[in-house]
Amino acid sequence: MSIWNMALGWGKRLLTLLLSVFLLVTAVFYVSRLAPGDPLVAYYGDRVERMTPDERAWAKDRLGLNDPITVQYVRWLGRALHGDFGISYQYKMDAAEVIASRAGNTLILGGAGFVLTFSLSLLLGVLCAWHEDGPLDRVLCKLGTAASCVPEFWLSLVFILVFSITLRWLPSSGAYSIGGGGLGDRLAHLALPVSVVVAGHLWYYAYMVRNRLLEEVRADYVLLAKSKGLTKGRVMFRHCLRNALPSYLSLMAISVPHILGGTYIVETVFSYPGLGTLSYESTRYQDYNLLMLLCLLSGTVVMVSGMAAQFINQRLDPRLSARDAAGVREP
Amino acid sequence: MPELLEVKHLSVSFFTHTGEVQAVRDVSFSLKAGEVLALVGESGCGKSVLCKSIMKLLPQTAKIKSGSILVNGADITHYRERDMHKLRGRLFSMVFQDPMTSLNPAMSIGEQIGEAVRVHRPRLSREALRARVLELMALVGIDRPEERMGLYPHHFSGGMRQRAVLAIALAGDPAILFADEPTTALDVTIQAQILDLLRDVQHKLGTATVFVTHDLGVVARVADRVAVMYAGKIVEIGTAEEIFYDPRHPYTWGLLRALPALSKGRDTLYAIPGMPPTLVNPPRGDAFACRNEYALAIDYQEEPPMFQVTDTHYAATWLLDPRAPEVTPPSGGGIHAG
Amino acid sequence: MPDEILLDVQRLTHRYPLTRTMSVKALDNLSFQIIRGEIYGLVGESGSGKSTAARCVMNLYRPQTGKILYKGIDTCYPKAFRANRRMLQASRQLVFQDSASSLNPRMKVCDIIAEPMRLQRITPPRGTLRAEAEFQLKYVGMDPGYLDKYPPELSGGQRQRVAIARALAMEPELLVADEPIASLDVSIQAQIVNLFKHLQAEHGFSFLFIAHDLAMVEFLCDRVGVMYRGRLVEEAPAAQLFARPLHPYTQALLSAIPIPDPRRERARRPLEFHGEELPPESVWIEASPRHFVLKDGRDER
Amino acid sequence: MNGAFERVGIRPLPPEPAAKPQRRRGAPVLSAVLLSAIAAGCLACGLFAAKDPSYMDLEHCAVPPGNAFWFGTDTMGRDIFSMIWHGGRLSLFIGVTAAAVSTVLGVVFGAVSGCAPGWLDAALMRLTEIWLSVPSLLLTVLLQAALGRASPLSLALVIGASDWTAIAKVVRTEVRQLRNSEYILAAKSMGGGFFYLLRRHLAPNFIPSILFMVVMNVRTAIAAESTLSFMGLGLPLETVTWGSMLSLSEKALLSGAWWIILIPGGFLTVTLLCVTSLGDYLRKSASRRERNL
Repeated sequence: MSIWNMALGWGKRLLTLLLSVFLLVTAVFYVSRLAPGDPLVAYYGDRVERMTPDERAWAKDRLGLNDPITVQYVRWLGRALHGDFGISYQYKMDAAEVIASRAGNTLILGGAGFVLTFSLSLLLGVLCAWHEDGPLDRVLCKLGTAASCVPEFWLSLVFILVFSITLRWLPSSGAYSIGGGGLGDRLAHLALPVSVVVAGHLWYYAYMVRNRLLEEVRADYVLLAKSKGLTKGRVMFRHCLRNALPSYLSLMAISVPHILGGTYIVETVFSYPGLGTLSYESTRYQDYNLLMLLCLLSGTVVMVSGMAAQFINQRLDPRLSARDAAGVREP
Repeated sequence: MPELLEVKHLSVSFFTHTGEVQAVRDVSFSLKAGEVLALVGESGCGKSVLCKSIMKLLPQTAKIKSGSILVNGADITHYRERDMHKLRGRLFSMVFQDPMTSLNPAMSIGEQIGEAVRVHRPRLSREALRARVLELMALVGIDRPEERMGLYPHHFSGGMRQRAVLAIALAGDPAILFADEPTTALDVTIQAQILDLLRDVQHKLGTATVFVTHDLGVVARVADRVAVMYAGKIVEIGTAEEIFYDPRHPYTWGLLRALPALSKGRDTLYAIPGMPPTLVNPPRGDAFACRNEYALAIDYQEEPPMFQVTDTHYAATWLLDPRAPEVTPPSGGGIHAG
Repeated sequence: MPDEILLDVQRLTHRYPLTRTMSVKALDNLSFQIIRGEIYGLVGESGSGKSTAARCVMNLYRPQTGKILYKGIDTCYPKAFRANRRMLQASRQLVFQDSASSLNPRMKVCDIIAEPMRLQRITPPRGTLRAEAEFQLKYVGMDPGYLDKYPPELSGGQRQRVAIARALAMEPELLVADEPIASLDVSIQAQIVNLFKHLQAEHGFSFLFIAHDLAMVEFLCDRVGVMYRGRLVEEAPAAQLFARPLHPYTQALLSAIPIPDPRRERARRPLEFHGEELPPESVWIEASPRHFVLKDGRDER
Repeated sequence: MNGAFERVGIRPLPPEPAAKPQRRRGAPVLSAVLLSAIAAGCLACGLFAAKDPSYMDLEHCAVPPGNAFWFGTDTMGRDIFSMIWHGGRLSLFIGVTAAAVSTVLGVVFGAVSGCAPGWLDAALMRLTEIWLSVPSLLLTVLLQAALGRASPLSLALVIGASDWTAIAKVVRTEVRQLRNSEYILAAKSMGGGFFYLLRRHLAPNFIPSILFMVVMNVRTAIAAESTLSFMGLGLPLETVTWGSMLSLSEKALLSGAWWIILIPGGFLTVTLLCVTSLGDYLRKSASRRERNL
């Protein structure tokens, strides 16, 4: 397969990606306007209730909400293509700016959760696979299944109840104390939300690693590797883990949006000022422009991470790159 | 000549959720340095389990129930994993049935062979390692080894992969090579090449070989001695000549008669009636009795012991008991020399 | 009475696409005929295209070019196939190599055997479908007690018998068996081959037997075609082919089979065949009556 | 002993003792018992939880568990004990209905995609990807908005409609795999049409492998309902479910009324655990059967 062909393949994928994001955005645009509720509330707050019909009409006109949906859509799309995503009704600021001001917090929370989840799950997965069916493996499996059943919001509540209210060890809300505070303060505010994020996802991935490794351990080539005289550790790490790693990495790539998106609930419970609370508010109060931009963002993250996963798989796994060049045998 | 490998009354069982599967039942045999012993039998007779249990490559559900395994006089029956990996590769190594799955698909051939060399000689320099890998690849008849070192298994055909597996098995200069149906998954023409290769290598290096197969033709080509297995037991063991030209066990007669080459011009092929028994509940007495037209009443009661025919030839059938009636083996039951 | 040709395969070519631009040629101008009532063996090593040929004959694959005439009907031509669908589906039956995957693991033996009759809406001659299944099962030498078992509970040989019973329930005129004994043990192989021979003698169906085991082919078949890389390199009556193979590939193939006789076997040196590609200008000639061989066109000149 | 050495030839074997029916290892007995107890309690709640779950006894707000109120009352003075059982009924109903909806959607979508020609299959799979790329909470909110007022049934439909992709993917892969298996080829060559193949051959083979996903979907749906109601995006406060009970927890946190959080949440978690272990068991026994085939 030549470089040209490869470029062609990726170009095609990029095109479908753009198309998918476009479809997604269109669908969300139309569906969100079907929802009952009054976007004016987001902009004018309580004043809306005291408005006369004329004032309402004027206000709607000012926000461009009187035109047919398709006209609104075309206008939005035209502006969006120029990088103008409109203003957030609630914050009365550029939607992009609102998001930019919150994105950092979510990235810190999600990023910390992501790194911890994946390093811990790799560790746990290898540990379980090593002691397959032993007491440690069984206990961990049971514990993990139990932990993955607890709904995130409830776990957050219990954590707050235990660590903030009863023990008073850690703060229960926000990203930092009012009036700033140093790194320690930030970390203290992060501790509970991050542990909920990790607890919610950890076992799913650890179990995946465990099963993937065991699949490799049962493969025939392990017998040959053992009969060479390799130790169990060498077989496990040099052969099994190495073969399981590409699929684990691509799984990591796919789950970027899952873990980032999973912060949604946690952010709301802990009143953590991130994109999660933002998207919760924007759906609740029909803050259309903000909602659209958030959807665009999350759609892009999902699709890009999907592509990254495919890329990782193809580059790291010689079996797959061989399939591309199938038919070429025996030089 | 001292015995290189001695297996005494070995029994191996698998403990599954359907019960205990007695895969190997009271097997004894020995192997001298440099000789080729063929283990013949139908699938499920325990021949492959026997090899893997000697190398301790069986899954955790399998247990050695009784008996002992001696290598160079040392008892390795109760060796743990950490003792075993020092023996594997150097004392004995194995070639597996399916070359398509027995190589790591994500590692280049050169790397896999190199790893096998390095295990036993960790202080080898890079150049020396490379030279040794090339030497091994040339030994097993892989042309242009320099080019092919960096290739992955999927670039290779079945025959080539089996050569690579053989190179890996030979990397540590093992004293014993277990070859578990190494040619079954290959085409006949490739099988012939691999068999010749095995024989050449065996002559060159003097590696004692245990060759597992179900094909008597292959046995005739490679084996010095033959052990016939049925339902987890060795029922007859002897030199190749003795087994082919003077078989004593009715099962061996049946196997030889069932060869289509020997039914030329006949209307029907000879077929051993019935099916092999399950090893969950092996029948009482001789497991082969219910398929054996020469069965004696005692076969259904009591397991036959090994009767000695010559110094090298033993068979487990009551027909060899002095009290048994005289039975003429069926024509085709032994191939007449000449 | 002149031999009636039941199946006439003409210049069949089939490619498997690999990528958009590459493909593998599985069949290359394959032609052969099966006469009513004969057992035709197709042998070759893996990748020679013999299974593809069987599947084309059974209309499971559509060849790119070429014709398959069954009783004079071109079955590759969709219109002709549709017009004769019921006859074609009933009178040609297939037995696969791997009985573990060709029988639905979640169906009982009696349903498996009765399936073709149910599909073709044939009134069973012995009353009920179950009675018919029982008869067929006994016919292939199995106890009726197995009727209510599931395939995973049976041994390989028993499963293959069930597959044969299913095929025979339709009283086929052409039976195609794609490596039916390759996954069985030697002693069971002999049982199944005997069964085939016995059934063929009794029913008189034509039989396309595909195998890589030459010894069994020699025993069972009337005529044998040898395939190499999608082409037929030699075709002759079985006895003649095994006594006097002409094509170097056939010779290599025959000499590669080990003989179960230590003294003779060790003294022997198998022939090798190095013709990687068959020259395209090869010609198909009749070397002796009914014995055809593919000759390198360049030798002739 | 002469008789013993008489030649008798082949004798039929005594019939093998029939295999003993064995107890399946690792059957989740405890989970099954607990789950049936909870389900029975919810169904028969009228019999023993006599108090009206929606009655607000404003004189007894946030009373800790005691003799009068076994599980205490919430901040609005409602009796938690009867809320648990009445609300559980609704939660379970939503879970089961949503799982049924997602199963039907997933199986239809997956089967069509699995049997369709390549281009259609690719298009359908792209569609599921797009579907997946909308954050699930957002998706349910949008769907809910499109359906109009929130009621238990509409919420179940919404949750079901947002959660069918996993089943669709599994069904599609299974169908693709089975489609090339030899017994399908055999049935085809005997003249079996598409619906015959689907009914007799495909469905019996993929049903066991999706059964556990269905059970897991019940779990996801119960969890989703409680999360949505907790966040105020699902059912209103007056409709009692385990989730809506928990939406009062912010006030409860301030007053340290642990029972308002721990008791409904505990029931919810135990139910989810039981459903999960049942699902796990189903998956294990399905894969064990696969290995035995």
